[in-house]
Amino acid sequence: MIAAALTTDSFLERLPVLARDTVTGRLPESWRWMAGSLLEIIAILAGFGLLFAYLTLAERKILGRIQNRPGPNRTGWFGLLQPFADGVKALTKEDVVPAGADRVLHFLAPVVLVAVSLLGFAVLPFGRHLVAVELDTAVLYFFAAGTATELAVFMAGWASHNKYSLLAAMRALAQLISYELPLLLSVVPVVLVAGTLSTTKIVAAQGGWSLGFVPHWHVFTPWGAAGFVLFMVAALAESNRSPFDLPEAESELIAGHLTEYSGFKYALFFMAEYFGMCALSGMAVTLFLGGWGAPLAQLEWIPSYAWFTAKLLVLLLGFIWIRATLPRLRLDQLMKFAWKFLVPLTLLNLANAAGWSLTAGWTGPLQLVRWAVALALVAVPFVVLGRTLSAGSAPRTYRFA
Amino acid sequence: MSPLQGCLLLSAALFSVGLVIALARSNAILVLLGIELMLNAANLNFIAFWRFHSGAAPATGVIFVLFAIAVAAAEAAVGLALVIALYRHQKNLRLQEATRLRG
Amino acid sequence: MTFTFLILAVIILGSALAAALRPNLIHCALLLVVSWLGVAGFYLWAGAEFVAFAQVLVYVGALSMVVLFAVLLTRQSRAELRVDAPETRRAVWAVIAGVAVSGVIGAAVFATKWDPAPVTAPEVTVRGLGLELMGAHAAALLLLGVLLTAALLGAVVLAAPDRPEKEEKS
Amino acid sequence: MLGSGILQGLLVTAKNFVGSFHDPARYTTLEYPEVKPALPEAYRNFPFLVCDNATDPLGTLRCVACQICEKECPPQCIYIEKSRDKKPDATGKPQIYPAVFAIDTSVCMSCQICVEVCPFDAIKMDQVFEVATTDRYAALLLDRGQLTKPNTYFHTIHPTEAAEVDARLAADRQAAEEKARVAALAKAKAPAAPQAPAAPVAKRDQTPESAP
Repeated sequence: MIAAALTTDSFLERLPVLARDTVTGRLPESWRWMAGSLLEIIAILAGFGLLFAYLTLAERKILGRIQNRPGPNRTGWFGLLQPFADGVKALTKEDVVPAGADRVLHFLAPVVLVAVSLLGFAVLPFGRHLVAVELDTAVLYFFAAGTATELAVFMAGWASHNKYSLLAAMRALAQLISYELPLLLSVVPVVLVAGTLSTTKIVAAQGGWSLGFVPHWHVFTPWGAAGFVLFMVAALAESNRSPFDLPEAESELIAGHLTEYSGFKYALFFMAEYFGMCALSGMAVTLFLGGWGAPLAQLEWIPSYAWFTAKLLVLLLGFIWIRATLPRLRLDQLMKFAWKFLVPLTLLNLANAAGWSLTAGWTGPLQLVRWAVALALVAVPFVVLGRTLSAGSAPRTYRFA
Repeated sequence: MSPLQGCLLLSAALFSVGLVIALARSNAILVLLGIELMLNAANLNFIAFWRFHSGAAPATGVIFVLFAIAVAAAEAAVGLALVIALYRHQKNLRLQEATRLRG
Repeated sequence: MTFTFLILAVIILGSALAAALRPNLIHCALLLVVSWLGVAGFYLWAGAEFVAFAQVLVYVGALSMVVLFAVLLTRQSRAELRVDAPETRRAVWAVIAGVAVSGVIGAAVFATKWDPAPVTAPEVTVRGLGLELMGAHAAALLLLGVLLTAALLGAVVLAAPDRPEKEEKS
Repeated sequence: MLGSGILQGLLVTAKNFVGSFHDPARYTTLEYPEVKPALPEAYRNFPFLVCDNATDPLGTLRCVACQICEKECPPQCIYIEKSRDKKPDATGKPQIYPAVFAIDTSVCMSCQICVEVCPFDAIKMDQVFEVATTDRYAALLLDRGQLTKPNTYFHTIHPTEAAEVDARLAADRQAAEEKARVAALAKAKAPAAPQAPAAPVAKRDQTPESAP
């Protein structure tokens, strides 16, 4: 299947597959599958490992710039060696395990977390021919693989034998369960419209352009735009990023479930957070932003994996930007936001998408009606629910300010 | 031994372990988990028959398991709510002491 | 009888047995999660991908969380997590019952003459599964939805704390 | 509407991000070891001894070893030993000078009391802050040579105060010369006459004359 499509592509497009085939081609036939999988695993580990390293640096530099300071710039040229210095520091630090801790679980938690957060990358289509595992149920697999992170967070919090860690673990459980629902529900419309759970087919369904310049990405439909925003909000919460970083709220819980971790185990938690962020962003790109598709037909000569990387980086920068801007939510606000705002909106969005796919045949003036109804179904609930959500809390009058 | 027999034996063993947990442990949560294990053993059987036994419609076994998983989830939710209610009344989870319904 | 199946069987049964013996409630719950994961692995091995991921999603993602919440909500101190070892008499009877059940089933399994197994797994696509669910099994699906809603509401009603004035009456 | 505040906030941070690359008013960080901060004139830290002539710092110390600062110093970090001989000071008058003047900077709390009490404007506050050493004991005990800095340095760090001090000293010197001249005149005119009333001189001027 791949070979037939490959011949029509440009050299750059075929480059990763060709590189893999030259390596595996030297091996005996029976080993090729194994070697190919190993190469894919190594590529994902190396690629996202490097991305993780430089994402930490980018985050620190961008946060610095936003706060009027340069960020790390001492280690190497523009601080480019900083991630490696951090790595060396984490590796050489003492690994402290509290006396009352459950040693096995304390050790297992970061390992499980990193292992699980890496699983999701297997089904992300990084390029036209670049998907590690072609699964019929890829989307389901992705979210099933992500669920065990909650377990790992709980293990970390409980095994530390520390009240702050335990509190954070409980918070993390409550938060992750609450936001799993909108996360999954915001994906369902895409599955419904694309008619498949396979990530490659979802990307393929977003190929092509209408009017010659508007790509058929889901984000350019009313339900898709709403779904994308809802997905990203839920993804922020799922990856414990600010403003939903309650489990590791420094000001209240020291470092939450990370309190009793030091050295390399702490670095592993950090790594898992960034891997989770990357995986969810990659999923958002795949589901809503057309995956590896180019925005314009004239730009298709740029290889597909470059487009995927570019979109991924834009979303990751969005994560950092939001972190630099928004203050942390309170726990009750967090829960209220999930259950009274996100979940109803995602359910309505599902109905919206169903209506959209039912009216796919409408043309001419009926198309205008279709767009108007879909837009209203997004905007009206948002305004109404938003009003009830912020009732009594905004605009606020400060007594002592 | 055919694969089907192996699967059925595995499921029987899992069922027995679940039964032992449900009968021997006195903690209400553990009893519930034992029952959950027994449900899993039954699901294992469905899949085993679906895969290694010809005859049924192609998707029946899978759909049966899907329904069973959903029902198990509902059962567990209600069961754990009961456990919490029990805890509120008698301040522990020992099932031997939960005898108020005896009259 | 493949090597994979044997490993899965060891994981499933081993973690379940360990859960039966551990005194620590959290350890029991986590070991049972491993067992459930093993069952999901079995589904994968048998070729039922969709069920395997559904199993992980429901059991590891949701059920284990509910169990852990229940464990943490129903304890007063860390020491109480160590539930007492089963009484010997009950344990013996339980083991006898377990062995008897598996003995009866095992005997039945070996006594029955099974048809030869089909070589390939039945072809089930996600799309086909969805169509079947919404077609032939639509009524069951609706009933399931009703059941889940009822269970959710029931769980909330059961677990929600009594209102103070009600407590005074009783 | 819900979300408008979030968008506003995002706009603010984005503006700051872009502004930090071209707007010096937004990007205020100094990269310290390379770029030294411009200290405000009032900044002060650790005392130093003022000398009038940079080419002969120890010979032109204003300090006359009166030991007031040593007595007043709250943490008792100043140690002074008077000299046995006298040296001419800046005005040519023979004065005692400190044979040993040491400040333990590990004890000094930069309270400026020594500066306040000094009648000769001989000790002033410095602006140094890079005072870290690798030796806890000897390197932190500064002796006379290390403490002495010329008046021109004082002008560079505290120009306003230094100008005031110089003007005052010049006035004092002038007054002293005037007084000496008047006294010499009176002595020459009427040796038998009682002491002529002295010209009103500043109180600061009287103290050193009454001290010895």
